[in-house]
Amino acid sequence: MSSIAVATIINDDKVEFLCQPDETLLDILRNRLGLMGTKEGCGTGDCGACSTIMDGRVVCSCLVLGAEAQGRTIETIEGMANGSKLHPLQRKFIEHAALQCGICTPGFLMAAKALLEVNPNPTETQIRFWLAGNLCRCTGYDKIVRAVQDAAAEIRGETT
Amino acid sequence: MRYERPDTMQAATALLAGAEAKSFVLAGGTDLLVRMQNDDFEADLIVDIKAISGMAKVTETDDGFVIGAGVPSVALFEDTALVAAWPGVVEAANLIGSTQIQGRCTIVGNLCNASPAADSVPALVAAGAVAQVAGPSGTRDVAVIDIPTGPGKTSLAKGEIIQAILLPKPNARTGDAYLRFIPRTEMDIAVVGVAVNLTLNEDGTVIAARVALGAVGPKVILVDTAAKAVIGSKLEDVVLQALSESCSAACTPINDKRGTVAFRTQVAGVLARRAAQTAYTRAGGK
Amino acid sequence: MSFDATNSSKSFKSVGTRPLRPDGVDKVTGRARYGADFNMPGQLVARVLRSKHAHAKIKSIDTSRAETVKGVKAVVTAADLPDLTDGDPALFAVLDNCMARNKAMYDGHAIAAVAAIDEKAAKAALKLIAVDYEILPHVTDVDAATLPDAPVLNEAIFTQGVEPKSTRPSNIANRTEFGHGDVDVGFSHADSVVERSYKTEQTHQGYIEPHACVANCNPDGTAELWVCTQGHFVYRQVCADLLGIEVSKLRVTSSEIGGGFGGKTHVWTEPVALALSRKANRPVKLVMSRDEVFRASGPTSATSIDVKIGANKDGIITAATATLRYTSGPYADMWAELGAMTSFACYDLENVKTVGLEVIVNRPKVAAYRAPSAPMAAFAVESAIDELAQKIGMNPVDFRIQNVASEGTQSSYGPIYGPIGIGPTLEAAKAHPHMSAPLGKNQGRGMACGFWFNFGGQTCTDLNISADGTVTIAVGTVDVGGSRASLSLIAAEELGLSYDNIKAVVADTSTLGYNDMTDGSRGTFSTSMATISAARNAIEIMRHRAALMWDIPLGDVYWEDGHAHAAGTKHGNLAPLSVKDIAAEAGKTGGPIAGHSELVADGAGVSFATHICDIDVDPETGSSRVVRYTVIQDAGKAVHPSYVEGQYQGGAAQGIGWALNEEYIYGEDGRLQNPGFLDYRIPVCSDLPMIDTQILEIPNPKHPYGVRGVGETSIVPPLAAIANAVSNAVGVRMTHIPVSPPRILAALTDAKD
Amino acid sequence: MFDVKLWAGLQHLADNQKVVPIEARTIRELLRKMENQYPGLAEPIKGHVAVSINGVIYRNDWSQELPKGAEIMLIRRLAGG
Repeated sequence: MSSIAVATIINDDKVEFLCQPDETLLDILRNRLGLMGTKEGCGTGDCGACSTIMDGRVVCSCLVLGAEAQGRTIETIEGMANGSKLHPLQRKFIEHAALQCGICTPGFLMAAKALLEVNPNPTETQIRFWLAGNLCRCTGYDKIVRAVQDAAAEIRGETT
Repeated sequence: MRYERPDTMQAATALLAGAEAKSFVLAGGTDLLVRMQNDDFEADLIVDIKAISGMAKVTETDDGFVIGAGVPSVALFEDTALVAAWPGVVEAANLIGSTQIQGRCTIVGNLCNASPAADSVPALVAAGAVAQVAGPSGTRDVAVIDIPTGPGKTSLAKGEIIQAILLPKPNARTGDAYLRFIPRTEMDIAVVGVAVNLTLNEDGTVIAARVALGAVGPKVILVDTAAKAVIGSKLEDVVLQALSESCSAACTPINDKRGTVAFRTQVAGVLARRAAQTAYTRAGGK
Repeated sequence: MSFDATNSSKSFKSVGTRPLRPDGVDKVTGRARYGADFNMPGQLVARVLRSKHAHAKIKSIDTSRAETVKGVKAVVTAADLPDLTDGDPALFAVLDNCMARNKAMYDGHAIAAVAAIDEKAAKAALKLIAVDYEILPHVTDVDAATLPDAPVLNEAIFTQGVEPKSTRPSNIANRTEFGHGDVDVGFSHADSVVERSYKTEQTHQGYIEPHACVANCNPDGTAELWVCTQGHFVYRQVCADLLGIEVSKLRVTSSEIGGGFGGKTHVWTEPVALALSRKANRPVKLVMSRDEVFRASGPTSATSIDVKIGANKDGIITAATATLRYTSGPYADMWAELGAMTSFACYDLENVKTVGLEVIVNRPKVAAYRAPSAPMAAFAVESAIDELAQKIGMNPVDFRIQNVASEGTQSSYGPIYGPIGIGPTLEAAKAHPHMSAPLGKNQGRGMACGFWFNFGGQTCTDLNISADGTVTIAVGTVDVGGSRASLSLIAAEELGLSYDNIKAVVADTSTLGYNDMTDGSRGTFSTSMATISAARNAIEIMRHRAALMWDIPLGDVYWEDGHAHAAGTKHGNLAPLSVKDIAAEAGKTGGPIAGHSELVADGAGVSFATHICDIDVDPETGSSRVVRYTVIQDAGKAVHPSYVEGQYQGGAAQGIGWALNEEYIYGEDGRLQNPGFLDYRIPVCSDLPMIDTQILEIPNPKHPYGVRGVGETSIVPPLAAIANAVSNAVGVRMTHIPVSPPRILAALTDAKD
Repeated sequence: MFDVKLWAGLQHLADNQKVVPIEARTIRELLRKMENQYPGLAEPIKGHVAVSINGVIYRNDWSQELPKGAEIMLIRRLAGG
């Protein structure tokens, strides 16, 4: 197996890496680029812990080959805050106690960010179905849904 | 293992035709990468077709819609003309997996994976969709129903790639719908799937019908008896009952971790009735 | 040991507020480091070879070809983990489960392991390990395993606890019995009796983070282990015992933990990683795949339970019995016993008898899962209670209130209760608007009660006051759901400081004394006690320091609101000294100021909850949806109410998943059919409604702030609450969990025929 | 003098007694005397026993004093999640 050279943009930075043809984007992020905020819960696209945003769409990075990242734009949890300023979703997740163990949190934040970019005012049902690919075993989802609703309201300028 | 990303369909089919051992086409990757996680997976070649021009586009033509093999399901939903024409096909495609999967998975991949439970396949079959197959010696059109031949198996020859799905322009007063049963509200594989496509005349009588079932046999089933049961009717209760019974009768399911024979058979009939009512309404029936 | 833990009711300034958790920013920015997020220089990658047979004798293992693969640095089998367990059967079971010695006992049982420079080499080596198996007959079903013609899985197991002593090996490892009174007499006084058999399927804790560790054995005999665990001190003890390492030479650091729910109270692969590291003389990282997590780590028991309850026409239960069969996997354990203890704990019964039978099967070794064994027993008992209430024409909440246990009741497992909270949760349920809300067509309402023990146990806290007056607390209980926030609140409360001045960390095993695990709902309960004790010790020192700074007698210094005060007016109205003032002078008054506490937080008490749930059932497909759910539970005192609510909601959600869709499905071949999140169906976001919570605060007399453990009880009632709701919606009694759509539809079809 | 109740799993190690009368001031003394009287109990007492005093369960604190007239019971040390 020969390595493949890949040039991509990750969190606004130009990133180049070499990868094997069977390495996933998740493997690359975690093992080659040190971006370990993206988590592996299953490796088969069933838990959403590895959610990242690729060209504006949220995807499971375990189901993307590293080689496919060529020429793409990728956002991970490490790029979500603007310097020391947390994204409203990040802040609301903490405020609403929307995380317990926190392993699913980066994936939820990526997915929720993608949601609010296409739908700034989602209903509870829309939030629940959009996030159905992100498993959380601690919270029962209640506080996660509330945090997303509250962050959406703040981004729309409706609350503090 | 090699990863190739050819620019042309000729190059892609040539790569596949020339491969010495196992080779795979990569579009959305949502099935292929899952298989790659398996310790027993071995492949010599993966051909990523997304760099080939036209793969990522839905094109509306005089005859209908051409859906490229690289179009993710979510993009179908974003195409308003397609949603208006074939809402059942789009809703079926949008039931595949999570939001994350939606951003990657394709209906061509869903078809080629040849799972009996594929969500989009019954809807495509009910809609009369055609697969445009490219091969080393040119292209050919194949009815979608003739692509899968059994669980995990297709009629595609070595070197062949489905480059697009062709959906016709629906006739006037046509409506389609797809319903599936899953234990949860999301993230499951269909235990039963039913697609219904109806065309009505001006007084609301069904003049054409196609009813297709998924996950109740080794491949998708087109149920002629169900179509016959509804043609000439306005979906009166007794007709719906007949539709329901003919669908249940057409099932040849298995017991497995996802459902029992009895459950699948019974629920196929229930969903057929419900899908038919939705399709009828969408076709303008009252 | 002199710490006085008696509750002294007071008004709180910090406790009961909802500040931001200290690990929040790390966790929303991806910086928090979990089990798989740690690497060491020169680290190898480990993979485990697992049995694909449910039951097989291992005739031989040939690793020679695997060892020749380029990049492979070590291959281990059971031979590399010699038996040092010294006749301790529980420890031997852990060892044999880590690496099969003579027989593979279930699909997924570890047979060998490889450490290599990369995953590719490790995988290639696994394929070259040749295992010669002799396939043996297997049994996975709890009832089938107890039949006379079942294959005997362990010739050395004879049923314990029976008279006369059993003379033939059996898959029933032990029989236990609890109760009091005379049930035969009790049933003779009953006007109505419900007698039914129930079944529940095996479920998994389903934490999203797979087990992961990095092990490093040095040639000088020291070793380190970085691991996601609920109890790093316990892991240290077990690993040291199994590998023959001196306990103090093994340093275990607990990573952030991505969920445990009991499944990370038990070692699975960590001793293997250490053995590989010892053999390869390199650090080794071992991360389980999701498939391995399901096949080879901690599920709960599958059960089969017979219940009989009788009541007179006044609604008094006259007698109750239950026989509970619980699978424990391939080794004897105590899961049925726990079920037998908890089954009738909510009720005041004159005549009660429960029998637990522990059943050996070819399934993975059972581990604790949140209130282990209680949910299944509660399902059976609370279903029968509901049916009996209907039979005698009482509403289910009144019938339960009529028979509820209270202070002075002799519990069904023996002891007499002190003050307990089951009655108040039932009264709250009765008064809750949910109970009287109208139901729609095809909807049903169910309720159920649940009981679980609270643990205390060995606990330490080190509290250090920095020169600027801020405080660090180092605790030894792993934070699984926000306990660093709760414990910071506790320290702030006791010291009279603001929450922001406290920083809590989880210490590793070399920097703090031994702590029991975060299990048995003990994390916040126990460590808050140690933290209060440590803070009081620090306050004592600060009083001394203030006396020195003022040069007045110690007896004239008292502590209030975070300040040392000089008593009375005789010292010339000295301005109170803050923690900051005292800390700033610490170097001149005797050195750094700290408070320590090493204690046993015993006397934790017991915990109760009542749940109400509404379910919508599609009678044509058997599909069901939870449309409303309410949890009512006693917290003693909610330290950080958001995270108490989180425990209630999370436990309810796990119970709902268990009740509706989660189950281990075994094929005829004894292999697990659904080792993944696709077909092991835990609830997804769109499956659930908001989960309402009501926190009752009935102070625990044995905790200074009245705190009770809250972590586990919330998973106990949902199985029964859901089953009762579905039964009420469809008019057919559901007796098999999960009440999945095929089961509901089949029950409806049978009822019609 | 306390009438110490044994859980069923222990009774066969104590001549099938359900209740054993013992004079003791603390849990430690209680357990020591029970071991002396029934050596078969030594093994479970080492690792599997907890003591309930008036319904409050002690798993570790063997220095706990036994209040006059208290209800004492030996129960199984439990596992939790």
